[in-house]
Amino acid sequence: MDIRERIAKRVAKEFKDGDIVNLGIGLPTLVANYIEDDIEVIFQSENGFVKMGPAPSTDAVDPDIVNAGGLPVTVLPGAAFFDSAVSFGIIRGGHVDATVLGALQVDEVGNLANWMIPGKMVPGMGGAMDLVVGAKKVILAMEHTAKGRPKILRECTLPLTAKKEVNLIVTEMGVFEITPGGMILREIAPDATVEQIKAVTEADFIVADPLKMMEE
Amino acid sequence: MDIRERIAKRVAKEFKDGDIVNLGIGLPTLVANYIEDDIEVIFQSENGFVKMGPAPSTDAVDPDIVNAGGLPVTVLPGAAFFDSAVSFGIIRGGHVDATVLGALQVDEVGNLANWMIPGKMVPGMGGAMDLVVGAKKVILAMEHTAKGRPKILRECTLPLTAKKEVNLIVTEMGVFEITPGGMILREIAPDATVEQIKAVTEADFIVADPLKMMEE
Amino acid sequence: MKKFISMDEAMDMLHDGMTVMIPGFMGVGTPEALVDGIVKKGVKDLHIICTDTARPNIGIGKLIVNGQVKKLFASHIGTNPETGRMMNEGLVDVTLIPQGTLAERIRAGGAGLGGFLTPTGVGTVVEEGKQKLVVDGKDYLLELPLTADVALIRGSKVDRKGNIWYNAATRNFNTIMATAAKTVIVEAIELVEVGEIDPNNVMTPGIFVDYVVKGDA
Amino acid sequence: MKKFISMDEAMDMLHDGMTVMIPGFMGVGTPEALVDGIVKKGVKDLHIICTDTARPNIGIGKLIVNGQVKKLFASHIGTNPETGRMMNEGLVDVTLIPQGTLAERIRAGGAGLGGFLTPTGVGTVVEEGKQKLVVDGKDYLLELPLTADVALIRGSKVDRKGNIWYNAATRNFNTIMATAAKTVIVEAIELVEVGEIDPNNVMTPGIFVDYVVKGDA
Repeated sequence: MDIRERIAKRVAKEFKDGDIVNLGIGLPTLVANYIEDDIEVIFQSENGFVKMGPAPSTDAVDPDIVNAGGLPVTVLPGAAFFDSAVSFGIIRGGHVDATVLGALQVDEVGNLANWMIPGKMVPGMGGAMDLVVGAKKVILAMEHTAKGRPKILRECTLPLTAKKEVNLIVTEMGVFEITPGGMILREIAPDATVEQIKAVTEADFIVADPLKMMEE
Repeated sequence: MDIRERIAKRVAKEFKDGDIVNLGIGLPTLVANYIEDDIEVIFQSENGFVKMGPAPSTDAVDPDIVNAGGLPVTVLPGAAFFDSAVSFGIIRGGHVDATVLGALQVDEVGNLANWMIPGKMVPGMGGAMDLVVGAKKVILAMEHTAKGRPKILRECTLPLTAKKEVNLIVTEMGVFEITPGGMILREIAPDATVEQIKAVTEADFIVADPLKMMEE
Repeated sequence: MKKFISMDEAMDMLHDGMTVMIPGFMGVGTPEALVDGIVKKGVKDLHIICTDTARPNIGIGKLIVNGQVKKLFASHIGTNPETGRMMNEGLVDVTLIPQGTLAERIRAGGAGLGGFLTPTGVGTVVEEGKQKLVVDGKDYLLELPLTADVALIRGSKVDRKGNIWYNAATRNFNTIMATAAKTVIVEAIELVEVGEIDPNNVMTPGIFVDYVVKGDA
Repeated sequence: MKKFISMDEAMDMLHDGMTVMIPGFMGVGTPEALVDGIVKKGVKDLHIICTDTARPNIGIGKLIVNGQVKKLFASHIGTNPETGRMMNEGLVDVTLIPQGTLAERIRAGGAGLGGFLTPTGVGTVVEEGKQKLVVDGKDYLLELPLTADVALIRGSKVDRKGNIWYNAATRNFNTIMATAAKTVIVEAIELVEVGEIDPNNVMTPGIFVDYVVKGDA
């Protein structure tokens, strides 16, 4: 299993039956492929619907239905469409159980930076700031480092998406929970050691005891 | 023609083709009966629709469609239903061209009191405060006095519905316009004199020159 | 996943002292069977958020007459003389709120807003105790969000996932109240299969609905 | 009363320097024929309010590439590299706004609100220059309403009274933008007779719409 699949598969275990989940573009999108068969997770697309389904076959594309990345998707039975004011009312109003996003940087108190690199990349925050503030649980699905450099920092240096909103970080090396008492390494990947993780993590973290093996 | 019909008929002349109008309960409701045939006036009912039509025959009552007074009405072709948030967005957002309301008291700067008499009658403001603040034009359709006592005052003594929002007052004796320069008697009923109006009007007003005859 | 429950099970969720939102304009759009259930159960000291108290024998009026309401937040009580009488006798604590402000406060509660600025009520008793802000030279009142423990909703058509479609003027406060309470119970006038309501025309997405009770058609 | 007009007549209402709202999410729900009309007419210095600038050859992206936009209010520009390039070269003045805040600001503009309090953006660059209020111990930003001279809307079905029904994910910013501009022009993908859209399912009441143009199906 490659790194991205491992991360997506582990994130998928966070959900329970009936949860309403918003997946960011990129790696987070893969999470939908690993939901257990015995639960129903309702995916929200912030451009205006719930019960998003998989991508259609190329001959069944409906140009009126795209996901938040602009790609063709389908809707499942029981879906509902709405406008952007309602969609972000759902998001900001705490009706989304979890959002899964990528990160440029995250720090040990749960600050997140994932929308711009000054002077380099200014795509805009889109719906990310509302999602991170509004969702009940904020899960980061991200590779542990960027070109070998730590992304889990003592303090974010890039412009923030939101302050102290991140709850869980899932990387290919392990699972961290952000708590008021500090960041805790809860699970470790079978092919990683705590020392290896410390070497590529700038933030301080507590190692849970017992430290669970990250499920694959 | 009785007093109430005269008032309603005169108010009806204020509208032009395509106007969106909200009529209060009581006397204002009668205005709908006098709209000229060659214009279309769209009536909004603040409980959630536009293109309100007349009352149905008793055997055609739909319990799901009532006006803002709780009475059965119909809708005309091209109607649209919406919820109360949208309905008051329409009202407060300036999308209603005119509202026609009754008054307990009104004063020469356009303050209106029409929702409570402390210690006696506290029905609540319902949608009146939003309507008076939001509608582009606020027209009062009211009998000139209450049991012989003036209702058009120097200054309202009852709790206000809104400050300085009234534009036009239509009574059985005449038509007053509220302007930044003062209240102006624009039209006079065929059976009234300026002296008679002054005798039952506490507020100061300017008499327009020429003073038009109030249309019947 | 979406639970169809009996009236008794619905009533098990209501307790003395709860804050309950009930939609309806003069009874139109009010879930009458759920209101009757409350009357029968006899819970007391309720805080009720609604736009009006209808008439003594209709809708929310029945809860007033039955003495189950301690605090009332409404825009109009004039059509139910019992509400005024009980208010004057100190039996019900009434807060009057302009109808548009009431709708917007409920919407804000459901949409995660901390409040909003409205011109409605400026220069009237409504502004008492409220923060006043000036934007672009115009006065506004800061109005705060409203939420509830339970919202009792009335859907003309409801499917097994809790998606709701409202007929005609029954919609009024239903859509917004369904977003602003911890527990949302809908009384279905007509139960339909998933798909019978076009996903485009769903007015309250099922994600807002916790329980569905069959009402009387 | 409701006016069906030609594309040329619609374009006669657009002038240099105007503030124009254009809906659409990555082009989905954008009135492409009206956008093409603007490109053809060549009006300049537009202030555009939209959620994203799509791609260089799609939707609002075309106006960017054609150099017709002076100021841009958007939540995301990353899918159109031209927007970023022109921003960096000082050719377009870009204000980035969180998508939910953008939607709510437009809604506030159409609904007569003076502003609203949102938790989105607290502790980020978004709070720069904004009033911060504390309600119930929580920080909020005061965000102000947005309005426009013209809104260009895309309706999947539009009747002769201007009532609009939107299909699927095309709705996005259409409904709210239709409430927030002095002049509202809708591009009808399909023109239908009055009554074909059930009054219950009308998503933008015709009272908001000034003009209707036939678009391409």
